[in-house]
Amino acid sequence: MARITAGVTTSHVPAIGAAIDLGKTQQEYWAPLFKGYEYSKRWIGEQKPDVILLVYNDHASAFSMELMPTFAIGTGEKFQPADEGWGPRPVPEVVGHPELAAHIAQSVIQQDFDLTLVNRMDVDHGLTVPLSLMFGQPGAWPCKVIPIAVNVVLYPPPSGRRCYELGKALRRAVDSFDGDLNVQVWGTGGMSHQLQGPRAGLINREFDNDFLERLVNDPEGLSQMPHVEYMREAGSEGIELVMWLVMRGALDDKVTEKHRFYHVPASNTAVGHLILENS
Amino acid sequence: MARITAGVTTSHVPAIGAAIDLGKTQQEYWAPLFKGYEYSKRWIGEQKPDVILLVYNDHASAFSMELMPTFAIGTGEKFQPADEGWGPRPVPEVVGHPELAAHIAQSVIQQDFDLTLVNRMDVDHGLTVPLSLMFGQPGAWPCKVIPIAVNVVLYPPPSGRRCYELGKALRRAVDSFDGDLNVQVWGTGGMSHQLQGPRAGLINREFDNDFLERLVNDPEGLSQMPHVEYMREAGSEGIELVMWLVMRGALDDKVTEKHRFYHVPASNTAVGHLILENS
Amino acid sequence: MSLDKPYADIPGTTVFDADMARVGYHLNQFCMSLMKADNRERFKADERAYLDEWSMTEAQKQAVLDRDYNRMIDLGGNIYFLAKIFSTDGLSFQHAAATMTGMSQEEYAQMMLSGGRSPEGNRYLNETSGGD
Amino acid sequence: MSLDKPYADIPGTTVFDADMARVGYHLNQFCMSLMKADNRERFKADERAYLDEWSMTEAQKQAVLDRDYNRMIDLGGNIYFLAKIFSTDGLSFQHAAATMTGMSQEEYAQMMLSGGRSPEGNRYLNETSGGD
Ligand SMILES: [Fe+3]
Ligand SMILES: [Fe+3]
Repeated sequence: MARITAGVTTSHVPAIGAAIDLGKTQQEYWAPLFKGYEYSKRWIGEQKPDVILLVYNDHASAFSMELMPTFAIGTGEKFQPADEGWGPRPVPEVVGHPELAAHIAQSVIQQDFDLTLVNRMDVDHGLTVPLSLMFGQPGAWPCKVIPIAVNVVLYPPPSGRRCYELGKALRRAVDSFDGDLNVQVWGTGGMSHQLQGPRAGLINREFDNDFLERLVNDPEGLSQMPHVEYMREAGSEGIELVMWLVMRGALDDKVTEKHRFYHVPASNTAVGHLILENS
Repeated sequence: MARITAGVTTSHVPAIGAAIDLGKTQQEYWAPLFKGYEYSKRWIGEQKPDVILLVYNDHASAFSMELMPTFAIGTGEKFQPADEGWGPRPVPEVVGHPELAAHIAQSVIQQDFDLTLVNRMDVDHGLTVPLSLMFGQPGAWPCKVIPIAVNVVLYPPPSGRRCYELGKALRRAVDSFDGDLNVQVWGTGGMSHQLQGPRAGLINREFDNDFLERLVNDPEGLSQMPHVEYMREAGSEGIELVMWLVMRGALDDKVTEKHRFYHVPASNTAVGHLILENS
Repeated sequence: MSLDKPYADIPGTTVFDADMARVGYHLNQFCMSLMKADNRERFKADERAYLDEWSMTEAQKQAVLDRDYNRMIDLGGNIYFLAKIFSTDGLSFQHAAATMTGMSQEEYAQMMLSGGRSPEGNRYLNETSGGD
Repeated sequence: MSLDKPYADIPGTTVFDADMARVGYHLNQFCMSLMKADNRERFKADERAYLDEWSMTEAQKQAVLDRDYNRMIDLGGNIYFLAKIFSTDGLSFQHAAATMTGMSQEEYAQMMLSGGRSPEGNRYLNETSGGD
């Protein structure tokens, strides 16, 4: 039986990827941030997940205004790192799990989620930076990854509630898969950041820490938060936090918090990170 | 206030398009079919809709296994007839209504439908044949058209129930649009047909006529029908009939039936056609 | 793998589900390429050479060369994709459908004019009459 | 038209909704083209000529030439699309963000090191402090 054993949330700031790729992780600016992931690397080395359902948003890399899906699932065999304007990140290709992905797609569509299935797409920093943070710089990623892309670029994204419910649907889908797989769900993006306009640089520590707390212990209540509150309190790009609710919905109502980390700043962004285990 | 005044359902068999394009509508084989649309042409000439929400499925024209959305809405300004392998049909380009389409997309996503927005796509016989049947061969289509593409090619399509609920969501979206627009919703595809394998040519008159009757007078009950019943009873491609439920969901619970037509065969397919008005 | 397939007992019918889509991916993408006039010309000029540009299995290529639509469907082809092949050939859906039933196009057309294939005896594998 | 915009009262913030996406369509598609190295080279070699290949408004083209990101956003650009421009320039998100605030990159970087811009006074238009 496939089972979801744990969830991870983390910001996916592109500058973090650049710091890793350029060997800057021990520099004064970056060291405190990477220190927050030392436990995480040990933890995942022990957990050895077979597959990660990696919930992220594409940042106008695979999808443009030609075509913008609300929820897309990668059912292909491989996904290449995207060229976002400075060449692709020097990281391994992402190997999918087509059987599990197709099973999830079928199950989740039958649970009334209107997925878009994608066999060919490149994956940008939203997906590759969390892999780098958790796994470092291996020659190949140590597990399979199913990309689940959520639109948060074009307003309106799916609601927090919808994301939370998608997590629950993913859980049911994985539970009904025959293979013996250790599956994790990751929710990425956030925390508070605004990358545009005169209000750029907004950081809301209080909001972020409250969000971390409620995500662990009051996800039902948190899932009711309207979009405008994310944008007003956590910056226009803080809306990415809805994706963390997909992760949370896929876990048990009560979870064990293994790790929590919060750091400001990484470039323009507040970095938040959680590791939660099902009992 | 924009309002949905009427709904139309019709099969969208490619051979019907070819018969129109090649001037064969008065031939013995085709004349009985086109006779069934004579009332419809007069009716729509009087109705003069401003916009049609045209629910159809793409037949591996705009979408392939590279990317397959469950529900896609065309928010672009124009859509060209697709080249399906014998050159594009000689019909006018389709002019969209970007403002209304964007409004619908925003509203319907906020009603928990996970739409894919598409600005650039070609539209195939699924969309253009119904226009030809209703409007004949004008130099330009007399109204705007918002394409709403439903996946029925890759199993599983959205359920009949989900389609019916999408219709209701479309209704709420149109009702909340400020412009003064006469909007129709069309559901296309079907009726019974199977285009593949040793069972090709299946036609189920009894199923089809029951479907017509229940679509008018028992849509709630009809919306519960599982996919396998469509495929078993109406042929593997009979599954297209789920799209008719989108149209029905967008109308009042009680409607006035203005026209009903049923004909076998058009090539491999049973042709069904309804015109329903809100009171 | 554990995909629920309630449609597996419908006779003479292959449902294009995720499993079939995976098997047929390159075959179906080849079909999509025939939506461009240039590609149709290149295919018609040398079918084998054009097919060799695609990572299809030899069996899939041979089925295309043979215009064996049932076989293409067994190998993951979906009829809406495969339609690009018979459209390139200038042939109709009815022609292709007829070849899949083992009937001549005339016999098949006559069956359709007479109201089509009856669902009686054609709903479940174990009740199949074997033909129409 | 009757799109509900509960976010319209957030200061210094343009939400990329359907209205903005329509205005900025060609600007954003131009940005997407910079994901290919060849196109970046052509753009760098002659920015004006490259921009003229796109059906953008003159104002949009000028805003790109000026690297005026606030103006590009006013004209329908979205920051994730616009990122392809400053990436092509070899510049960072932090550089671009700084230019939009009217601060030098040093001042902006220092603000971020000190914990970022406070939400106090920056939640609603009518309470805006005007700077950070
Ligand atoms: Fe992001
Ligand atoms: Fe169809």
